[in-house]
Amino acid sequence: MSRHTMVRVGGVAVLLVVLACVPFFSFTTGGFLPYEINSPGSLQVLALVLVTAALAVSFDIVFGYTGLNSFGHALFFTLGGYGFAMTLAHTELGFGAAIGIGLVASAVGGVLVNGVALRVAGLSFAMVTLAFAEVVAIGIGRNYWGTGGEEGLTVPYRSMPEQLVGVVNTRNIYWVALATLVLVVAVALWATSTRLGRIWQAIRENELRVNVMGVNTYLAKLVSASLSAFLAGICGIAYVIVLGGGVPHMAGLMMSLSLIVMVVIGGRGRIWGAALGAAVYVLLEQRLPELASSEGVKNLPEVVRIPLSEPQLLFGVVFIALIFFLPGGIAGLFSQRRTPVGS
Amino acid sequence: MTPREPSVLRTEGLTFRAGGAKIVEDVSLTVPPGEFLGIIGPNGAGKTTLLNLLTGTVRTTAGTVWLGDTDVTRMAPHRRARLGLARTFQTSYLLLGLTVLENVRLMAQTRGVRRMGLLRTLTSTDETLDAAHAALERVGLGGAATLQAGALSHGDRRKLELAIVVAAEAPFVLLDEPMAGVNSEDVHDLTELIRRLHVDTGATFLMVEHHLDVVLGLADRVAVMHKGELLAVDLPDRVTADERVQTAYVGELL
Amino acid sequence: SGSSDDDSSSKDPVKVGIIVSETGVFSTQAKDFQNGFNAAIEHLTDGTGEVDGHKIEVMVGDDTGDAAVGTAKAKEFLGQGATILAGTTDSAVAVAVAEQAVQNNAMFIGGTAGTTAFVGMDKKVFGTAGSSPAGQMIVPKILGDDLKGKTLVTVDQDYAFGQTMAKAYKAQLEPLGVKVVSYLLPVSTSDFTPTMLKVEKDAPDFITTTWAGKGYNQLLGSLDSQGLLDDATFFKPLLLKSDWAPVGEALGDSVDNSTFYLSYFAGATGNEADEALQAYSKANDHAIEYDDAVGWHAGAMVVRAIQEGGTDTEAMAEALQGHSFEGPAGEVIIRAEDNQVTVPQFTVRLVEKDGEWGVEILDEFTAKELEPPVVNALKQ
Amino acid sequence: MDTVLVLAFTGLGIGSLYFLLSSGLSLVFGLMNVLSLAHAAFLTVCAYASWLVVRETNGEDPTLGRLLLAIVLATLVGGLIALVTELVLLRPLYSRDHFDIVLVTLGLGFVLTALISGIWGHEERIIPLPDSLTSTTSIFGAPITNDRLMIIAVAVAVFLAIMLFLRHTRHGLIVRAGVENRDMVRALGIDVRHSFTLVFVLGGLLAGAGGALSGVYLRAISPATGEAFLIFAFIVLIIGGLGSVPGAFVAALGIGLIQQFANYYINGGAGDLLAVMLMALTVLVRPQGLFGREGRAV
Amino acid sequence: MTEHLLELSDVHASIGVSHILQGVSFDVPAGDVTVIIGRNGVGKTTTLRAVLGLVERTGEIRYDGRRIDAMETSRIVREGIAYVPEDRDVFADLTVAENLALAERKGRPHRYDLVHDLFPELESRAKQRAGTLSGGQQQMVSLARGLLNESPLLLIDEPTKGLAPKVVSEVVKALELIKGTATVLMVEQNIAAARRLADHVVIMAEGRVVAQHPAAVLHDEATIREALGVGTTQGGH
Ligand SMILES: Nc1ncnc2c1ncn2[C@@H]1O[C@H](COP(=O)(O)OP(=O)(O)OP(=O)(O)O)[C@@H](O)[C@H]1O
Ligand SMILES: Nc1ncnc2c1ncn2[C@@H]1O[C@H](COP(=O)(O)OP(=O)(O)OP(=O)(O)O)[C@@H](O)[C@H]1O
Ligand SMILES: [Mg+2]
Ligand SMILES: [Mg+2]
Repeated sequence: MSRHTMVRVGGVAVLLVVLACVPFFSFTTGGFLPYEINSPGSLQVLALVLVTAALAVSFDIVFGYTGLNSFGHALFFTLGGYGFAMTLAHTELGFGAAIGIGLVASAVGGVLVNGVALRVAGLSFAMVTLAFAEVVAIGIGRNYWGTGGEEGLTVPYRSMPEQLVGVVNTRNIYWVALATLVLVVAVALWATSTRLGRIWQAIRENELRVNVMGVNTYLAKLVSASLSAFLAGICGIAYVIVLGGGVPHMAGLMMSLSLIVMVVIGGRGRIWGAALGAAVYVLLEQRLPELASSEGVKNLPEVVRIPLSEPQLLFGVVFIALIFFLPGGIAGLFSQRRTPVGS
Repeated sequence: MTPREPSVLRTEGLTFRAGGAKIVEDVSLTVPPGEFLGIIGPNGAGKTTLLNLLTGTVRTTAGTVWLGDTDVTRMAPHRRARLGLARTFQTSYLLLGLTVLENVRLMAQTRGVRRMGLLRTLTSTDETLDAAHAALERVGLGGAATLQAGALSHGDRRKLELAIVVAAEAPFVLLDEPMAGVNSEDVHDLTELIRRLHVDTGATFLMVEHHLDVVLGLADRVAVMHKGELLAVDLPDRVTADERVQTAYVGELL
Repeated sequence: SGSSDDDSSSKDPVKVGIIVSETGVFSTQAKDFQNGFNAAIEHLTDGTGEVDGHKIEVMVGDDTGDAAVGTAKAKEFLGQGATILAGTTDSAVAVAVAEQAVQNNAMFIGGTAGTTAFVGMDKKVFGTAGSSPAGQMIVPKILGDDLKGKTLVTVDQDYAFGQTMAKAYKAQLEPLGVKVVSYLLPVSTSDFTPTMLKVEKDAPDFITTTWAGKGYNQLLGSLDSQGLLDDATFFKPLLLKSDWAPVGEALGDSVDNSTFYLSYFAGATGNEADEALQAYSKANDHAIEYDDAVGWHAGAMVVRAIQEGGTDTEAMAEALQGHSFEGPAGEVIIRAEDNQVTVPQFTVRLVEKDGEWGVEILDEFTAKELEPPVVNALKQ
Repeated sequence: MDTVLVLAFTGLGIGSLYFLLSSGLSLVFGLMNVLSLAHAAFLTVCAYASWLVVRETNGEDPTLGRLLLAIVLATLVGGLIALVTELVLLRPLYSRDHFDIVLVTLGLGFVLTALISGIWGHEERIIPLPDSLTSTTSIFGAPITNDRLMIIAVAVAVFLAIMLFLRHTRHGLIVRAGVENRDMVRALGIDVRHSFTLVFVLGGLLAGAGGALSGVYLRAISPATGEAFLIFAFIVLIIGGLGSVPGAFVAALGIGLIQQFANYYINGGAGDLLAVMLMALTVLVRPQGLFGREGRAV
Repeated sequence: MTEHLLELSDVHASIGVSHILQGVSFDVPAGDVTVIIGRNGVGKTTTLRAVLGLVERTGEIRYDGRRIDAMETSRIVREGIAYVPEDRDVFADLTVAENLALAERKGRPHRYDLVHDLFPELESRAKQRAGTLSGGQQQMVSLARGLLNESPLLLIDEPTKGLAPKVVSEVVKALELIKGTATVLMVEQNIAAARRLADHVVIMAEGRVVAQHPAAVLHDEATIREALGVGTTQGGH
């Protein structure tokens, strides 16, 4: 192992230990998180951050690495989450089976939807995936298929393991979220470092060239998109556990689009960049309203108040600024691996 | 799928039409294993299209393509590539965002890898790496390995195309104007390189090229295309002596 | 939740977490709910904010209309020792927050959310809005006697609330001999013409809708312009005051023979609570809406719960079950069997005076008259 | 017969609206190869602009004249936002990956929509219509509301105008060429910037008209007005063939008709799902869409 | 009329972080053909692109005595410079006719006769999309765009690349015809063609001009071999 790798592995290990120990620390973060860092409120926010980071990482496989502009990633997130929630809410199959069904739903959905959508490329692919995701979002909104409609689908807490119920157990939920992130990142890191991963990257550059090198590019893309969908399904299940139920916004257009924003903010094609982008995004989304409704802000002139009370506005501005001045995202600050070259 | 070593490359009645135009018309061609076949013909004669039909990047309208005993007419490009068909493109077709080395390495790793092999992680001590470096050395791009392919000059891109073919170690090699844009002195070197490749690997070579002296120097036989049809396939000197070739293709030599 | 004996107050404070959509689609309702809530606390504690020595500590959080944010807020407040959570208009958020309360042995008092999920959900979960289907008990009263052979057409949004409503009308009216034809249309419907063609063929005697938000204006407009209201009586619930004018205008001349119903408006009863609410709102420069009463109910329930139960949530909940009290709109009943909260309602006409739209009371119905049957009793 | 006619006209009405909403997208996409994700937000902003005009010019008594003024002004507002967007946000990025431009429009969409809700809130705003638009005209005995007829007429006029623009000016050509190779167009002595700006502004004008007319059609607007149509605009583009304006026209009217008939004869809401299914089918059978050209050159 | 139609002095150019031209200076005498030769990657193409402002450049560039190094590309071209790029750069999505139409510059006669005479293919394929043309046909379109207007200065990058021998000689003949009416600066790898056309030769290496010779040097095998031949295989960057 080279020194460089050792340093990196060591760094990751330390980070993991620190993250795992968060529930044992008790300090405040100066308003970043509500109360002490190990208070249930903070742990809940952190759990959301971790799961969303995992989701962004899963998205980066297809979007950043393979260069496929999927605008409907929320679909697979929803299939996993709702598959899980619906099984618990409508059947007696139990927690384990529900997870299984969620996983199968996202995997099968991933293969089928991408199988169709990959017949077109580029922005058409984006639009087709988006349209498919919208169908599911519409269906959920209209309470088709027992999805609970716009009220969401609460998972009966009696069907959940005791350790995941109640505010006192928020730390367990936090660990579930952390485990999800670790799992997804590990799979993503492994997958992108294989020969197949290298092929995905090559496809992003020039598909025909890769094709005549002897690679079934359709299949390679399908594997990428399906793996990404499957991982999104895992995140969906974790999200439902964290929230205690399926919520319709999981399926919404906003979810898919904000994933793009997260990954681009963090840095396309860099696993930790995607995770970081998502973390920043969710933290702001969760905490900005707090700031906006604080007394100090309420009395500010409108030009300041409106942006603060509409987090989307800030994201939009930051996002545009990043594209202009830091096209590689936050990750681009630390490495030049993907400087785009005009041809 | 069988071939992965030189065998007969054969077409029968190969035809391609698009937009009502006959682009390749009824081409029947047999290339024995290990032969070096030059392909010449006026611009727009259908030479590139013929290569495209062989590699499957264009869909055949009629006719058949065989690699050995295997009918590959309906086979997807990647499957033909796995049978050992490698090619260069007339205008360079590269992975511009990746490094020069990665361009070649991808070819080296794709060759011969079983499906599951795809899940092996890449390491810095990989046999494909040596193969890639060797291929780059061969075309004289050794010093450019870490550059981004997009930063190469036009001529160097042509050489990179060749390096990819070298790394493919393929029994069938199709070259589309490898010398276009290569400076005149390097043309000699590259000609020699191609000659050695052919001799060393014993592969079947098809080369489309407008540098007549290069073609005549390398080819065992030369095929002449004109308006989509195969005019003649013959020994180089006999082809150049042909009246029709003279008027339609060579014209007045500079 | 630690206790501090040396505090100025002799007893433990009670922490109440209010979760509302201060930003997002329902931001106006959030202000109303809070205003009503604060008015009730102030009035019922004589301005002390204390009940029997228990200080009511209110924490307010913005759920932004997002269940994820709402849940995090709920956990935050519960983690801080809140024993009561209250609020919110967005059903998805409300259900998720209620779920958190249940899991953590806290009490939940819902806001304006239209969901029926709270009824019978748990001992400690209460609605306040008298939401559907309880709200629909008024319908047969509007329709009058001798309903045999009459036809009612309902047009609703195809999502959980609309679907519940459609079912409720059928269950309620078909036994009375009314033929109920329900149309459920996508929330995004922008053109009602095809539906109107069908409605015309149904030749209804009555038409109603609970359509809210996008599209209702169009719906009412096409009811009028297709001439459907010439032969049929139209009725519908009224919500925010800002809707009164558009509703009135969209209906054209048909507005005069249409009936509306609502649960509260300023000055509806003139009772003590009504007066107090108006006074408080005036002092705070707040324009009263129907859901100010909802907030008042929540405040009154909190005060009552503490009076009887102190800080013990079991006792608090028990104190509310079977309780009734006088709110700004009249007597509110909390049924013991399923925690169904029923509120009084008014039928009104919309009238325009000097360019302003207001209401004229036709009839009042007490909560007792409007109590729905028990469908989902609490598991004891 | 009446029913069929009414359905056909309402179908054409909504189809025309779909066309107005997607024509700008289609034009900008077809020529500039930019999928403007800010288009929906442009629509919303322009819808609000028309509402403001109506309100400020005393909306109590809506007259056709005022409404038309509102539509015209909103259209201009659309052009203006597009102009500013192109000059400030897009122009510096043409030399970069096309997708970066798509991303910037995504960000802009976020900003504009949030700005609207920040300023005017999430509630619906009503656009009062004059009686002349809400009353009906009898066509072969079927009563058709006049606003539908107006929207259909505008859609046809817009379609013809776009076709004229493409056929009889060089701008379309310049922009198409510029997307492929901007440097080469400049090297032919053409200042591509004007043409790009012009086309994007045209897209903005179309968004403006679309936004104002969707206000007329829906009679009420909210910050979500544009977004609600985005999905249908996409479906129209895919089915019609990306970048083909005639394709968008045919697909938009087709989808509008199919939707109305499905909603009537199958059940309310079936139309939406059917539209998505049609899109999936198109992708499977004819990926380039009805009027799209097969695969761009490699 | 100055003696030199185009003058470059100490021109530097960079692409991204690579400093590619490192002080290029030479003159292009009016009315003559100047040919740039050099190994692959030494910066020949970049030199032409620098003149046109298609790459970031510094230094002094004069056309007909006027500074053009701060001008926008399309302005420079309208001054009367035509460009035939190395990679053909036809607009694949447009038809042949549309490609040519875009090249038409206002206020100048358009020499469709000349172009169609030279490449009859282009007339018969006017409606074909340029992306579907063969490599050589695309080269013809590219050349035709450059020749369409009567431009006083032509910048041509490897015009004969990919053309069949017969067409090469026709192109050379056409350029010989034009020689009387216009000044030409071209990059050419085909030494035979260069010999026929060149009046002056500029030899480049590693981002610099190493020598400027009269055309006769092209017959001097040794110099040519030194300029183009053996040694390091890697171009400068
Ligand atoms: N879609 C099409 N419609 C009409 N003609 C086409 C189409 N596609 C290709 N062609 C024509 O087919 C012919 C064959 O092209 P091809 O690229 O095979 O020629 P080539 O022999 O390689 O020529 P070159 O030496 O110039 O590269 C050309 O004349 C081209 O214009
Ligand atoms: N986009 C780029 N980024 C970085 N370096 C580049 C880029 N494009 C070209 N270069 C470098 O600039 C140098 C000069 O390139 P140029 O194309 O001018 O060479 P040339 O003399 O025309 O070569 P050829 O004969 O191969 O066409 C080359 O070394 C090349 O590697
Ligand atoms: Mg060719
Ligand atoms: Mg060059």
